[in-house]
Amino acid sequence: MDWLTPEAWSAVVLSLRVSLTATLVSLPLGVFVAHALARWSFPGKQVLNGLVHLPLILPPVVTGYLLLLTFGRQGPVGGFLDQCCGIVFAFRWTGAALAAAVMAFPLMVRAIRLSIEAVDPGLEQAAATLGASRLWVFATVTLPMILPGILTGAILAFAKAMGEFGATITFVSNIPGETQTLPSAIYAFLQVPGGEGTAIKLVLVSVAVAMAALLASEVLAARMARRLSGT
Amino acid sequence: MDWLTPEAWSAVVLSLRVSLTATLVSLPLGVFVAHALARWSFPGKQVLNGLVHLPLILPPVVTGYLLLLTFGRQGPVGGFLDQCCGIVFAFRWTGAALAAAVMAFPLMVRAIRLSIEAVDPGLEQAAATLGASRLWVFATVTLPMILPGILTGAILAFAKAMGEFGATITFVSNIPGETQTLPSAIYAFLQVPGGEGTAIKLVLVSVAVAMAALLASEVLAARMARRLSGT
Amino acid sequence: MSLEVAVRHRFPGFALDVAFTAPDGVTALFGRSGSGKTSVVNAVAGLLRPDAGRVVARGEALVDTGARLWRAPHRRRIGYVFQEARLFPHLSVRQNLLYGRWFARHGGDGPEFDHVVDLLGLAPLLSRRPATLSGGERQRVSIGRAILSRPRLLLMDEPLAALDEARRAEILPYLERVRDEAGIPILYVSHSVSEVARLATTVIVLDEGRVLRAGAAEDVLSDPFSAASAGIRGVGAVITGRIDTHHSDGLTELSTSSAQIFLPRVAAAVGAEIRVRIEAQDVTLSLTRPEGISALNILPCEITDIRRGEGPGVLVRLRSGADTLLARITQRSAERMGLARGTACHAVIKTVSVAPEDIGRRG
Amino acid sequence: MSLEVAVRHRFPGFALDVAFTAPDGVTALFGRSGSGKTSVVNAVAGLLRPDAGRVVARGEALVDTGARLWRAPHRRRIGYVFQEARLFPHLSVRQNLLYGRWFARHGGDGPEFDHVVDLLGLAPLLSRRPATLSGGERQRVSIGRAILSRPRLLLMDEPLAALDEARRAEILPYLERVRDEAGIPILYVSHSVSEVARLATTVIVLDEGRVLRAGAAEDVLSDPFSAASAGIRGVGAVITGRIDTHHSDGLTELSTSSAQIFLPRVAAAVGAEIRVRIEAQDVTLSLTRPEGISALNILPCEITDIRRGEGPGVLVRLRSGADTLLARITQRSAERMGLARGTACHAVIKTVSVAPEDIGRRG
Amino acid sequence: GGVTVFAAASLKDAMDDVADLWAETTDHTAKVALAGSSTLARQIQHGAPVDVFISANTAWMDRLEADGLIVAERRVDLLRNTLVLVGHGHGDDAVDLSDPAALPARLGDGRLAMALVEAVPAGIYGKAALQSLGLWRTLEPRVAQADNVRAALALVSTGEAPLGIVYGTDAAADDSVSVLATFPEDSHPPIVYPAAPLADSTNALADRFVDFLQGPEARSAFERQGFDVTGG
Ligand SMILES: Nc1ncnc2c1ncn2[C@@H]1O[C@H](COP(=O)(O)OP(=O)(O)OP(=O)(O)O)[C@@H](O)[C@H]1O
Ligand SMILES: Nc1ncnc2c1ncn2[C@@H]1O[C@H](COP(=O)(O)OP(=O)(O)OP(=O)(O)O)[C@@H](O)[C@H]1O
Ligand code: MOO
Ligand SMILES: [Mg+2]
Ligand SMILES: [Mg+2]
Repeated sequence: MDWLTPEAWSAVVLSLRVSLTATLVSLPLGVFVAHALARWSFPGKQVLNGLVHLPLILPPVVTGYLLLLTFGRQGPVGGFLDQCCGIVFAFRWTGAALAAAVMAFPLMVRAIRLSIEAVDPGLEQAAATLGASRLWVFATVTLPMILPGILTGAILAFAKAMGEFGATITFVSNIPGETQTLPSAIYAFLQVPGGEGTAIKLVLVSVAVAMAALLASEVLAARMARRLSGT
Repeated sequence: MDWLTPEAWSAVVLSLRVSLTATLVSLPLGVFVAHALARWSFPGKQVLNGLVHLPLILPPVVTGYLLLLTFGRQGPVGGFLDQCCGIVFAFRWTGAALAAAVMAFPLMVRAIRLSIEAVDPGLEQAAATLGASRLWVFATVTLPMILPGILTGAILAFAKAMGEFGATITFVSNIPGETQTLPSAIYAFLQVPGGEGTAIKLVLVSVAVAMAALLASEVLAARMARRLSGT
Repeated sequence: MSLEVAVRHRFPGFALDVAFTAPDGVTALFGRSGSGKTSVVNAVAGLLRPDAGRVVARGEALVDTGARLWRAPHRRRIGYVFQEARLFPHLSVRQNLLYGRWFARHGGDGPEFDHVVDLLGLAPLLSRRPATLSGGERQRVSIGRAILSRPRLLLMDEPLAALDEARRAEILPYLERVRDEAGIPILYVSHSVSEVARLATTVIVLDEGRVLRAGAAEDVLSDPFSAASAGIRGVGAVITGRIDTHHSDGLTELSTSSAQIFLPRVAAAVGAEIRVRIEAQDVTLSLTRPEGISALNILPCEITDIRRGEGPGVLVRLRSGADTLLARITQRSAERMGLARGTACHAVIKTVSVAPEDIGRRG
Repeated sequence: MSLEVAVRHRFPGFALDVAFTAPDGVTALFGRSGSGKTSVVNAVAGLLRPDAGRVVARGEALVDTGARLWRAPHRRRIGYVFQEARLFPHLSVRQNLLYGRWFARHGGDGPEFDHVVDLLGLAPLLSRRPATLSGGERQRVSIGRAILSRPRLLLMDEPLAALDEARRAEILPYLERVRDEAGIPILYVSHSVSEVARLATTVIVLDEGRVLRAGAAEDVLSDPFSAASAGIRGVGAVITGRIDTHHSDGLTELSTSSAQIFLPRVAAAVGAEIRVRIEAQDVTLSLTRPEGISALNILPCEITDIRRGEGPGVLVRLRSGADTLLARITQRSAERMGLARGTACHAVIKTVSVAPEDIGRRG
Repeated sequence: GGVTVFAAASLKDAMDDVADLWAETTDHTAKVALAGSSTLARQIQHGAPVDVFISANTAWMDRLEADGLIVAERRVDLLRNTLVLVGHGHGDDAVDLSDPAALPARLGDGRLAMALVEAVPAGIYGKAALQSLGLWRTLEPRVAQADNVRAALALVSTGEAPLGIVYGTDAAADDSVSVLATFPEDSHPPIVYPAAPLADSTNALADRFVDFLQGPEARSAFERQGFDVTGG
């Protein structure tokens, strides 16, 4: 397809990979944190809550910079992960995924938490009387009932990841084929006079992908709702 | 307080004003759109849904650019609003609020929509049998029951508005005292060598404000939950 | 013609096809679990949009799929006591009770708040929220909420199921008054024969989504077959009488078409016509007029029919003056006593076996 | 010693302070709406953490606030039929029913799935989801779910309230079998005297959060005062007898300590000991042995006590052999017949007035 | 009254000083809005209420001039900057840019931090310089592009990238990097910051401010930040 340059295409593919990875990998943690915030009480709960929201509050550039300081190869966590397990984020697509995941995390957690809070505790109690431990109650009652919330959280995270720019470029910069996501490419084209044409093409690709995901999630959610209402 | 320069202070104040305005003004629309998406079916529903999510998907710079094209003084909507009602967004703090509201809108709508979907339709039916029209059912049953969702939506929107940078600076630029929000100020300080110190101070202010709002919302939400569980 | 219902609706795996006419007063919907009672009530309330059908209340069409007419639930002025309470969790008990008042701008004073609260024993709960109420408390609030909304038609889906018998005995006369004084027709779902016998003018028996039997309460409840299929054990007949005297020992004397009978004090004025339901199993038959026996009521009768009922019993239909009585006795007794159609005998009925909830004013 | 309960808990506006011991078999919790029944059950289930107290089931402490002991609900192996069903909306009926099985890895076969499904009439519903079930259907699934979880203790909070009488009559014998065969103690909340009289070995009457009366079912249900305060109208006594013969006309002949009596066919073997509850209002007293009367059961008695009950009635306590009987008659009759303590008389009881649900095997 | 100035973000410190000086000497205020040159230029295209524009490159100023949005005859090349190679930390030997092997060797398998090479001025200049030195082909796969010069510098100062190409002004102010080489002036197009009053501005102060920018007070402010003041 010569409608887009090969470089642009590789940005599209990379963005998809980054967004999907960011969403899927952070989902379990998101569910866990949302559950903790919704149902448990523990010291430091408000600190955790604040931490989760931080990427929403901070300008993306600052988040990116903090990521660089923490997860860069010279950073405490980044250095440790590199040495112990060979996990490197700096200048890798994994770093872009990390940045996207961090930026999307507050949205994901909030959506999931909201659905957890809407689950009738009476049903969880019923499951407990039937012999289900807290973990099983969660897995067999709470989790299936919050699927719409998880779906919402995931789709918000995916969309956010598709559009994330500031933190990503600050953290992993823009290496074509490795860390150049769609938004970085779009940004670059917008910086030069006359670059709007290509930028718009990329924007359209990005929108098309996200809209497809959105539509799919709506269909899925409708099916879930229908199952619950029993028809 | 000479801990911050007057210019920085004015950015703090402006950011607060912008974020509060963006949140409060868009809230009714957010509730309306969320209700439409959750409970009605109409042609073009998926288009509306997509539109709402667009600012999440697009890189903020693109959103800002589109706002500039649409709501700028030369844009179709901006020009019309200017002539008919004297409402100007371009390069005004109102424009910053518009940008923040647009960027935060998908978060707000999603949270509210999720809570609307969790309301038992049986209760709405009960209200209808007691004589409440659709509007009254919404006002007296649905709305009070989704307050936690509205609160979540509002706090997400506020936090997002406090951190919004890309769309804002692209749409209304970075004019001190008029459109220079906290994130724009932070950005400016980060552009020059040695500006990190001031930038960090501003980041701290921003975080403090947002955390205070977050904490307040948690307290409020807990009180609501306690009221519903009747203790 | 108070309420005409004719609805057809298909659920996956269940078909509803019901038509009946309910005159003024209380119409009871009877039927086994899953027979379609709630579905019918929902169709009247406008919560179920039937595939086809017509519902007309007091001459006004609420639905008419033929004429593409559909009146929204909130414009039907109904009071609906749901099978599962459905209280508003964000409102206090008081606010729940007053909810319908808000929208009841139309004339008529309606019942008094304080009175309903007293009757349902809700005074100590007014400032509480539904989440902390017990099952029965919730149900009582739900009844109050429906009544206080000044409805033109009351729909009650097992309103007393969660209540103890003493509480039922307090609420029943009130529902009777609602029926009589306010003249509000009531569609009443219940599994309790005594409730139904006391309140209902008309009984509709549903079975698997169809009307099995419909008619005057007296007739339907006296028919052992329709009653049994509705899951009713307490077959009985309803006789009418006029109050003669209220005695000082707590008894009320009544003249029926055949004899004077005594009942526990009836809350109605001398001269009032009342309906008394007498369960077939409470009637003992005697060939001679028994003496030295504690039962006060002995009615001379003639046997008009004997049918085998379920189990080892036979159901004896008796004429006593203008009234019909039913007696359920063992086949063994019937044979031993040589009972047959036309046999003259005496029906012995204990005064106390007529429970207060089986006595109602003629509705 | 099957279940010891002693709990104290304060809700705003309501104080629970209850202590009782429930032997094996069925223990019924009686009491008016809001008297604290569900709260007690919740404390046993571990859903209410009492301010202070101890719950010991079969020798094993579930809570002991003194010893800071707390066993989590899922480790209590209870089957709880909630007052409001609480089915899992995301699971099919079949999955709801099997939910507890998942976690019941401990020995014992437990009841058979197919059997429970048949009994509760759930076969056509197995693939449905709870949202589309009728009220009674939901309740039945909830009962099945609890029973199928192979509990060591069953808690049932008005399990049959939403069911028609025919369905109740089917389920009751099954609960009886659960009680007897599986030997599972049951804590049973119900407003229905006949249910309780049939099932319960022990009755606890609650009033405003305290135990008003506790004891053997026979004793408590025969006591008009405790019963009345629990909102019970149907006062009665329980007599025991041994089955002699099953007659071909559908009657079962029984020998009690004073006479032979006839009942509708009892589902128990010849020689079995059974309990029969006879409602006080179903007993007619006669000074002479009546003849030519349809009632088959005539027991010679002696009056041991006469008390004024509520209303115009008196409650007569009778000794008939080793059994106690209660008769409720009008004061007027008592005076007219000159009844007094020590008077010899005959208790006349119609066979058919003993409802099947009032006959139970000795639990 | 006062002037509103759109200035490339990299001029922040200098423009802060200039604005203060302007206020002192004229009793008028100067509001300086800082953002990327492209952002500012586009806003000017859409009617931003601004009096003076200072761009970080000529491309956007040329575009505005072609659109007739600036007063072309008053356009000046205000400042110049140098392009340098920086390394993380201190004590490293200088890199000889004339040796085509030196820079790649020093880089090793590390990354060379630059601003976006197709989009952001500092990156465009850097790419041109590397091309003219014959190093671009070798180094291109190793380049990490940041969205602005400061972000590129941050990559070097945190040590994430061993080397980077930034403006001389940026390098001078950052303690955790050292200048390893300065790119020859002829290896890239002149690094020029043009300034001009805007055609749409009715503010009489606009011209005065452009003059002021070239005056001695502003000149010393710019020089303090390490700029090369060429205009005037
Ligand atoms: N969380 C609570 N806060 C305040 N009061 C409460 C709370 N929970 C229960 N109560 C009160 O405690 C009393 C006992 O409640 P409980 O549910 O045990 O009653 P119950 O005997 O089961 O009644 P019912 O037959 O109506 O179901 C009720 O008056 C109820 O309102
Ligand atoms: N949405 C639905 N989809 C499929 N079946 C349904 C649906 N709604 C109701 N039914 C079925 O229709 C039948 C009638 O339901 P309905 O609620 O009217 O019964 P009911 O007579 O009120 O019973 P109960 O006494 O148990 O409350 C039931 O078998 C029920 O399962
Ligand atoms: O902010 Mo600039 O346009 O990279 O100097
Ligand atoms: Mg029903
Ligand atoms: Mg209860």
